Amino acid sequence: MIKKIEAIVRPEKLHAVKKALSDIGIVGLTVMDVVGRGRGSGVQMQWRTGVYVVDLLPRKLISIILSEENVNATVEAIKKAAYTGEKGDGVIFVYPVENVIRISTNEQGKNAIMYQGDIDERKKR
Amino acid sequence: MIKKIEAIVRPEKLHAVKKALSDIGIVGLTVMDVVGRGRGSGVQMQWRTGVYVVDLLPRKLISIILSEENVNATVEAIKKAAYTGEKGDGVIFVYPVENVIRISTNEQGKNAIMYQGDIDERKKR
Amino acid sequence: MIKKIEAIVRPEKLHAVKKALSDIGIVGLTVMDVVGRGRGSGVQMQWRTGVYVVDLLPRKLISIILSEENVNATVEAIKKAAYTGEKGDGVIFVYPVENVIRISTNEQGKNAIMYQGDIDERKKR
Amino acid sequence: MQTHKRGFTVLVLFILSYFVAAFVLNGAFSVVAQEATPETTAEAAAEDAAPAEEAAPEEAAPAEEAEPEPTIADLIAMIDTVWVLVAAFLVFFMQTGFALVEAGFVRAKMVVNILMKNFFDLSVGAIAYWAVGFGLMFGAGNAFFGTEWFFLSGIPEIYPGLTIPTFAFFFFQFAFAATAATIASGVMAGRTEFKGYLLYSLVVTALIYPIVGHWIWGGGWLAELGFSDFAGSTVVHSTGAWIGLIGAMILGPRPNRFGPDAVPMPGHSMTLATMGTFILWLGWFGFNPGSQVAATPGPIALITVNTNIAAAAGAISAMLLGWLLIGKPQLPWALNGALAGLVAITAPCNDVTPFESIIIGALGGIVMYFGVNLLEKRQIDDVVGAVSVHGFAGVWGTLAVGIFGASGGLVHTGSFEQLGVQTIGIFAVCGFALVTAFVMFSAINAVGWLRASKSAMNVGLDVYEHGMVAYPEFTTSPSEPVPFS
Amino acid sequence: MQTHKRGFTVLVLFILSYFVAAFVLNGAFSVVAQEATPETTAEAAAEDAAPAEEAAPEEAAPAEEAEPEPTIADLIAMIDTVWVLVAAFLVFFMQTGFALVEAGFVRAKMVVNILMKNFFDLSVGAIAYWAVGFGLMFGAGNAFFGTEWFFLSGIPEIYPGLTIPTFAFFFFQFAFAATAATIASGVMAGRTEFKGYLLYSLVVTALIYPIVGHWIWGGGWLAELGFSDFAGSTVVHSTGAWIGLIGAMILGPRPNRFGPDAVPMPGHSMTLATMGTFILWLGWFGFNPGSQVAATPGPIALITVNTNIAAAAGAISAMLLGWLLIGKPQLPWALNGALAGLVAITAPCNDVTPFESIIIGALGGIVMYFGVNLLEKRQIDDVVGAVSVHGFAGVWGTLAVGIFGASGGLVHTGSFEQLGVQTIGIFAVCGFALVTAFVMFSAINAVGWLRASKSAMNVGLDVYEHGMVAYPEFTTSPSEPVPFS
Amino acid sequence: MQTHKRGFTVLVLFILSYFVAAFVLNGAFSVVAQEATPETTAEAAAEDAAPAEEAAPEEAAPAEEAEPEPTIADLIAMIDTVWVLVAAFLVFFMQTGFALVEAGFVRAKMVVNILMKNFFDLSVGAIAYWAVGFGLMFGAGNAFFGTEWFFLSGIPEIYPGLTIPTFAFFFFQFAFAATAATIASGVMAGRTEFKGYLLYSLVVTALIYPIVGHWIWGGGWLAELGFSDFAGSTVVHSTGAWIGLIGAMILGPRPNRFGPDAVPMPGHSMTLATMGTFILWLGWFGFNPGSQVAATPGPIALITVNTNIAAAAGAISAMLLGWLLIGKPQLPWALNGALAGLVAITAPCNDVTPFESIIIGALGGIVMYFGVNLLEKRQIDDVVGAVSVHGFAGVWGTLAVGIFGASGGLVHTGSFEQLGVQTIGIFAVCGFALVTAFVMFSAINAVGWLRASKSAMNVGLDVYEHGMVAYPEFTTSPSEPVPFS
Ligand SMILES: Nc1ncnc2c1ncn2[C@@H]1O[C@H](COP(=O)(O)OP(=O)(O)O)[C@@H](O)[C@H]1O
Ligand SMILES: Nc1ncnc2c1ncn2[C@@H]1O[C@H](COP(=O)(O)OP(=O)(O)O)[C@@H](O)[C@H]1O
Ligand SMILES: Nc1ncnc2c1ncn2[C@@H]1O[C@H](COP(=O)(O)OP(=O)(O)O)[C@@H](O)[C@H]1O
Repeated sequence: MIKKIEAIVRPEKLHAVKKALSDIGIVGLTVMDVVGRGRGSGVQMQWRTGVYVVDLLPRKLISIILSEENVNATVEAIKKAAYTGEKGDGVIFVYPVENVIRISTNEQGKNAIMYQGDIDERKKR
Repeated sequence: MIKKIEAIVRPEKLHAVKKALSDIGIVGLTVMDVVGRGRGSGVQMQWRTGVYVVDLLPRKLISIILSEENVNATVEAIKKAAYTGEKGDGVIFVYPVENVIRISTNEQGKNAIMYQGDIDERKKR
Repeated sequence: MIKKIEAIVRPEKLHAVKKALSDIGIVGLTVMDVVGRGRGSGVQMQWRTGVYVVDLLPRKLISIILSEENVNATVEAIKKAAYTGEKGDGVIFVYPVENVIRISTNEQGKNAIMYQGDIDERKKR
Repeated sequence: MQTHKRGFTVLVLFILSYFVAAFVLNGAFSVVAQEATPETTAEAAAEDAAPAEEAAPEEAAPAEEAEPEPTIADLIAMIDTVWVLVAAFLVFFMQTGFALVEAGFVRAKMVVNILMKNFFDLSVGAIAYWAVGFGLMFGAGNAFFGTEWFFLSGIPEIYPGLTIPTFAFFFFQFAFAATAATIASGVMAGRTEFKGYLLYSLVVTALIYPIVGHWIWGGGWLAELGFSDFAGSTVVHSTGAWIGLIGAMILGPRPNRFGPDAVPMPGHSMTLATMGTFILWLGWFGFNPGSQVAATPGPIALITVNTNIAAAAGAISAMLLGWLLIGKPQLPWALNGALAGLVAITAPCNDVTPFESIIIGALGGIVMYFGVNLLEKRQIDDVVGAVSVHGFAGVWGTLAVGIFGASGGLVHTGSFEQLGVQTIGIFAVCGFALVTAFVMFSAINAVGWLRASKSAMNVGLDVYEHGMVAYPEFTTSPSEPVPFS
Repeated sequence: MQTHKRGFTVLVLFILSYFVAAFVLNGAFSVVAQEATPETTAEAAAEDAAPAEEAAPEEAAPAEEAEPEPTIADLIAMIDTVWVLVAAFLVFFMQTGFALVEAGFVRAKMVVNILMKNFFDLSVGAIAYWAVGFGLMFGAGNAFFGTEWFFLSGIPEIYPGLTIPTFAFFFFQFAFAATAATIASGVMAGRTEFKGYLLYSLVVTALIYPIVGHWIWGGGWLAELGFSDFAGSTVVHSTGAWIGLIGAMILGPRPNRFGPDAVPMPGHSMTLATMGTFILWLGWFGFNPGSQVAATPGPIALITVNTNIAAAAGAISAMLLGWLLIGKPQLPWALNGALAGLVAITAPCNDVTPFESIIIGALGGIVMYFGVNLLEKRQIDDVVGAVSVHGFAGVWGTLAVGIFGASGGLVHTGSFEQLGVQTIGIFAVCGFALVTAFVMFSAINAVGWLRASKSAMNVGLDVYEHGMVAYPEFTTSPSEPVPFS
Repeated sequence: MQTHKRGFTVLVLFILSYFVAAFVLNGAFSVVAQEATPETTAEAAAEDAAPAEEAAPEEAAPAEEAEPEPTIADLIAMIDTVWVLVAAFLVFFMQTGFALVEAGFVRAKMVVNILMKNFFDLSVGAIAYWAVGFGLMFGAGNAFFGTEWFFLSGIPEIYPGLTIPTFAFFFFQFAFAATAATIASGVMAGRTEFKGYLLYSLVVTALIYPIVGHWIWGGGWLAELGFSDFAGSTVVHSTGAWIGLIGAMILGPRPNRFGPDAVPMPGHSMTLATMGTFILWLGWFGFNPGSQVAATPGPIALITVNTNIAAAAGAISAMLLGWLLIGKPQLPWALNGALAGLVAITAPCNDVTPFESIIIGALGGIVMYFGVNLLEKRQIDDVVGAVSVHGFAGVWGTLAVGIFGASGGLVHTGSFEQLGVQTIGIFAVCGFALVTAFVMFSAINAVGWLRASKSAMNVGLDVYEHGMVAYPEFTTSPSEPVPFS
């Protein structure tokens, strides 16, 4: 079964998370800029006469499509790399995926998300 | 069961939607900038000699992870706040979610998406 | 049943994919800017004294909510339009969707994702 | 689209009729052709110290021979002309400064529109001030306006009482007129239609500003009274600001600017705003020292020093005040503070010491600060703070002549006379500007060309009025100011 | 990488050999060292009115004593030098204007590349024009090019026929040469390799532009014929534009620019483009009035007024035309219109009235408008519209001398003579520029240094050629212009 | 918040006490009021060629009558004043250039902060240099600092040994002082608190820079020794750079700048950086030729040419070197190379040939290149490369006087004497700057106002210190440089 992990982390942690994922052999990933709100509070800003609160703060959303058996290891790796212990560290969501098709090779399903030297290859060794 | 709501709304409605969600007790959410096409038509633009149509118009995508029992109330709140009645008001999608992990506290599942004074706490009162 | 297709393609292929989708009658879609990593390698960049590799390259993420019966045709259309045969052409993901609500009309489910002259109407003719 | 086409046609007809009427009334063409022909000018110039008309050596040589030896007066004319032209170029450059400050202080979806307005202030002003404005302002006439020199016809070769060609004086003054016009664009940004703005720009540079100018600089009734405004705190800055104020009041605020659903509308680029302020500060070295209209070393050096130090004092005072009252040192306050200091020193710059300039500038910053807060409370939407910067600080600067001025100021002479005259002038100009601007904007409003439609403001004036956006490739989030963290 | 290294080595060798060859041919070093040594210059300067060499009072005092009293002529030299240098600084500043306009009109992924090209136009031009260009252009020689003054060796202290030092004249002319070179960079933006562009820049500032310049300003055959181009509508602007035109034709358009798969390619920043145009307009006050090469009050004041009002007229006419034909008042048309007005008035600016300048400027804007549409139809990809702005409007301006010129123009003298001469000059320069540019670009193309590879254009020249992007932190969507709403 | 309020109060008290102390010590107010009153100045000016005080013809006419005929000396004073003021305006404009270069080279989340710092360099410097700096630098005193002219009290009308008003000379020198102060802001960008920076700025423009200036330009001990630094390679540029160097060392690098977790930190806007460099290049035409402090045609023309060609050579050499060693022609190297060439030519610009200027500029670019790499290796975080541009290239330029200088240089005179003196000066200034800056920064550090907190740097100084962001509407990805493809 194929799953999707979406991790929403602090922008300055992106490098660390990326490195942690590389270390365990997660290669394919997609990142986007989002702003969000969770348990933390906003930031106070000023513009001329007024003070206002920006309650949506910038985060990085990292999304990874992977086999079910790799979900746990990946979640652990992200948790460790993104952790500071303060509010605002972010959340990880797991979703079901029904199919994957790689455009350049026309591979489908699990084959489509295999990469050279990735977590699955490493496990075999 | 945990669900994900994705609402695609007009950029100028973001504030109203955010406020409506706060009002019913939806705290956690993530917003991103997207461009999209639905039933509406595009905008005509010009550059020097040529006229061209931009058919992908900017929208805000608001995504909320929440318990199944709160989906209806949330959808209603969004519908009301984002409504103008004209083409281009947007759409709301609901997806299944398999798990949620909060990084700072390591909570899982429903616990991970509970917030102080949120919709669930309010219901109890 | 309703599905969601997410296609991650080269930015310069966005126009071609959009056209291919129009051609087969896919109207509604949402596009966002992402950066990602797959089987390809990064780009080498320089800043003053240092050389560094940018391994997350810009891609366009196109997301389409559609009926299950149209998934195959749509995937084929995207594959054809986005194809170059080199690494980096991108991937297509398919997810389950539980519900769709259109804000302006309050339509639900399949009705909400019907458009004038779209793939379903064409099929009937 | 249909209405657009019609509006456009009306505008073109209006502009054409403006020219035609003017020509008929003045028999302008023939006169212009006679008077301003370069033959005359060129001959006169030859009497100066002109060495060569062309760069090519061959042609230049013969031309030099029979010329009379240039006199000391010829040389002074040369020096003064170079000085005044350079100063005029600096004032001209202030248009760029205004455009950048205003662009930086509006949201990204309004940038093309505000740039267009600044660009056409200059362009429309160049034609209007040439055709009508300069004559109204400096031509002989009555105590209220001039009645000759339209289309520069009949102008003397050398401007009376000065050493420089009238053309040079005209160009210097044109740059001032454009400045006056451009002030209101910032006040009324983000909601004014482009068509209506073009009309506004025409009327201000052709009529309103020149008439005020005539009163004070053109030998009109305020000049007779002894009103003193060396470089234009009142003539240029306050006039522009009062016009903008009325405009803002008739227009009303931008949607969601005030009230319970108010959203913050921070300017889209602090680099543009800062760059613009730097350029304005630079341009003021043409504005103030250039207003000496002669390269007299002592005064122009003193004025330069005073101008600079007042700007610095204004920046510091406004920044510190904001820090004290809001809790953080804010860039917009600093920028507006420097500008307020500059506006304040504009009237008294030739008649005070550097130390007094610091006081004047610093108070200018403070006046501006409270002015912005006052308008905010009154829910008048002045997008860039120009009413406070140019209006309130301009009033303060004009009063400062009566307080610190070495020749008639309260602290030096103990007499309230000058201060009284200054007050009269301030009220007279303010009243005139408010009334004429009210008439003008009401008229524009009546034809429906003033306030943009609500959907235009939501979508952005850029898309709606100009069919384009300023930064097509950058993802922008117009309604959500995004900090880092 | 390998080929890159080789290309680089070839380029370095080329540049080195250029210098070595030049030195050997001219025995340059020794002559330069002798002639241009500051001792000589400094002595000569002392004969002027120089008060002090250093700011420190102690050192200055003794130096003053035995100097002869300065004469009126010395003073004129001082004034003229100050004027010409200030004008040259303004022209120099136009490089910034060009860089910004071009950067604003290209897409974000090409910005670093176009900035590099503008920056090196200036840098390469500074060396090339010093080494070869100035001598070719102004040195004595034959009717077609000069043959002395290479590396500024043997130049006279004061430029013959003028009052200013040759060094000042040289610097003024250098700024013009850099302008000519920079025009083509905008035409050929977004697809030209940087290596090839460096060669282009070298050849234009060292050879093509100076030869044309010699014909017209250096006493060459067109000057003999009576061809009149006061500040360079043809010499500078058209020359640059024709070279760019050939470049664009040899290069071909950017991918997906024309044809069924065409995508719109709006410039990435309207603020940059507008700021650049403001700066160019300002710089033109050095370009035109400075071309008097002397601070003669009458002419420089008239030229300033004419220059300004023509720019305004061009902006208005092009904007209104676009509004009428496309339906919206567009910023790019306004900007290009002002520039076209400026280019058009460049040749006749000293010989017409302000009213005629309005006509010339307004028609400049219209010529430009149709020019851009013409090239579009011919599928010639001129990224910033420079061929129309500098080429077509330049032709119109050059003809305008023969039509409106007070000294020989059709409407004033009734004679077609001057118009005829102007036409000859236009064709001669156009022909020469097209042919030499064709040879040059074909040669660069032959070694494969002209057109960037398709993948480089997709990825962006910035990443591919320079290993960087202009705005690394901003999310950009290169292929999808995004409006709000 | 609480601590912020306290810090703010301390700062205000500090600034106030600074003024109070100064006033008491100098009995300043009364003296200023007496000496610098415009009455005196205006009278003196009237003895010049002043035609009219006001633009209004009526008032101007009578004033002219009884004046004595202006002499040749009066005219020279006029010309020189115009020249020096224009040059000062250009130097003033360099502040804009510095602000843009530095803003372009930092990340987007630090932009407001760096703009504030540049803006207040100017503002604080204007007050501090007027109050204390100018007196320390140019007032009579001992070999190490001046002891008069504080608050410009007691200054002579005409600056001794020159023809221009002291006010004009003061303003020119103020612009230099602001330049010196602004250099360090770039070195220390992205991690210095704003409060601490204000103090730094005050101390540098009031004390450190003026004392160095006194040694060399104010008749101090290095001037006596024969140390030659025409326009300030050492006085202005190196001084600023050494102060910045110590600052950077005490501050330490930005987080994640070096070490195994280092991330690249490319500047956020190449257009801003390039625009800034163009403006600096332009400003240098005020910096160097203006330092003649008189409009002597020969020297100012030569200096202009030398300045320009050295910049070009620096840009080319640094760009080619980077191309050779890294593989791509890089814009930042080109920009810094031009600046290094300009810094290098600053000291010798009046005493060398254009050919020598090319050599000096080209080597300046190379020195800068290796300097940047050296600091990188030593893990000193110089954000914009200013230590190398202004410090190392400044040293090279100062030495170049001793090598190429026509009056005392090794290659022309064969004597090592000048070179020896230059070396002494370089070490003396470096030593003094390092020691005083060390004391200053250590003191600021001790009160905890120097290095921003880690979270402030993560969030961005803009949000943390100023409660705002530079581009609120643009989505930015601070940690991930994004190329196209
Ligand atoms: N229920 C939710 N639905 C969608 N996004 C969420 C939800 N909860 C949190 N997020 C996202 O996760 C990010 C981090 O959340 P959190 O750790 O609570 O910290 P903070 O609110 O301080 O940022 C938020 O910015 C938001 O983007
Ligand atoms: N079938 C769909 N799949 C994905 N996104 C859609 C779909 N339909 C609509 N959208 C998104 O919802 C937005 C709003 O759609 P709609 O209300 O039809 O108005 P409009 O097309 O005028 O914007 C679109 O811009 C698009 O981003
Ligand atoms: N397993 C994955 N999970 C999430 N996104 C992926 C995954 N694999 C690929 N992608 C996305 O698809 C894009 C294209 O991938 P691919 O075709 O492998 O080429 P490349 O890595 O060269 O870009 C990536 O940039 C990334 O955004």
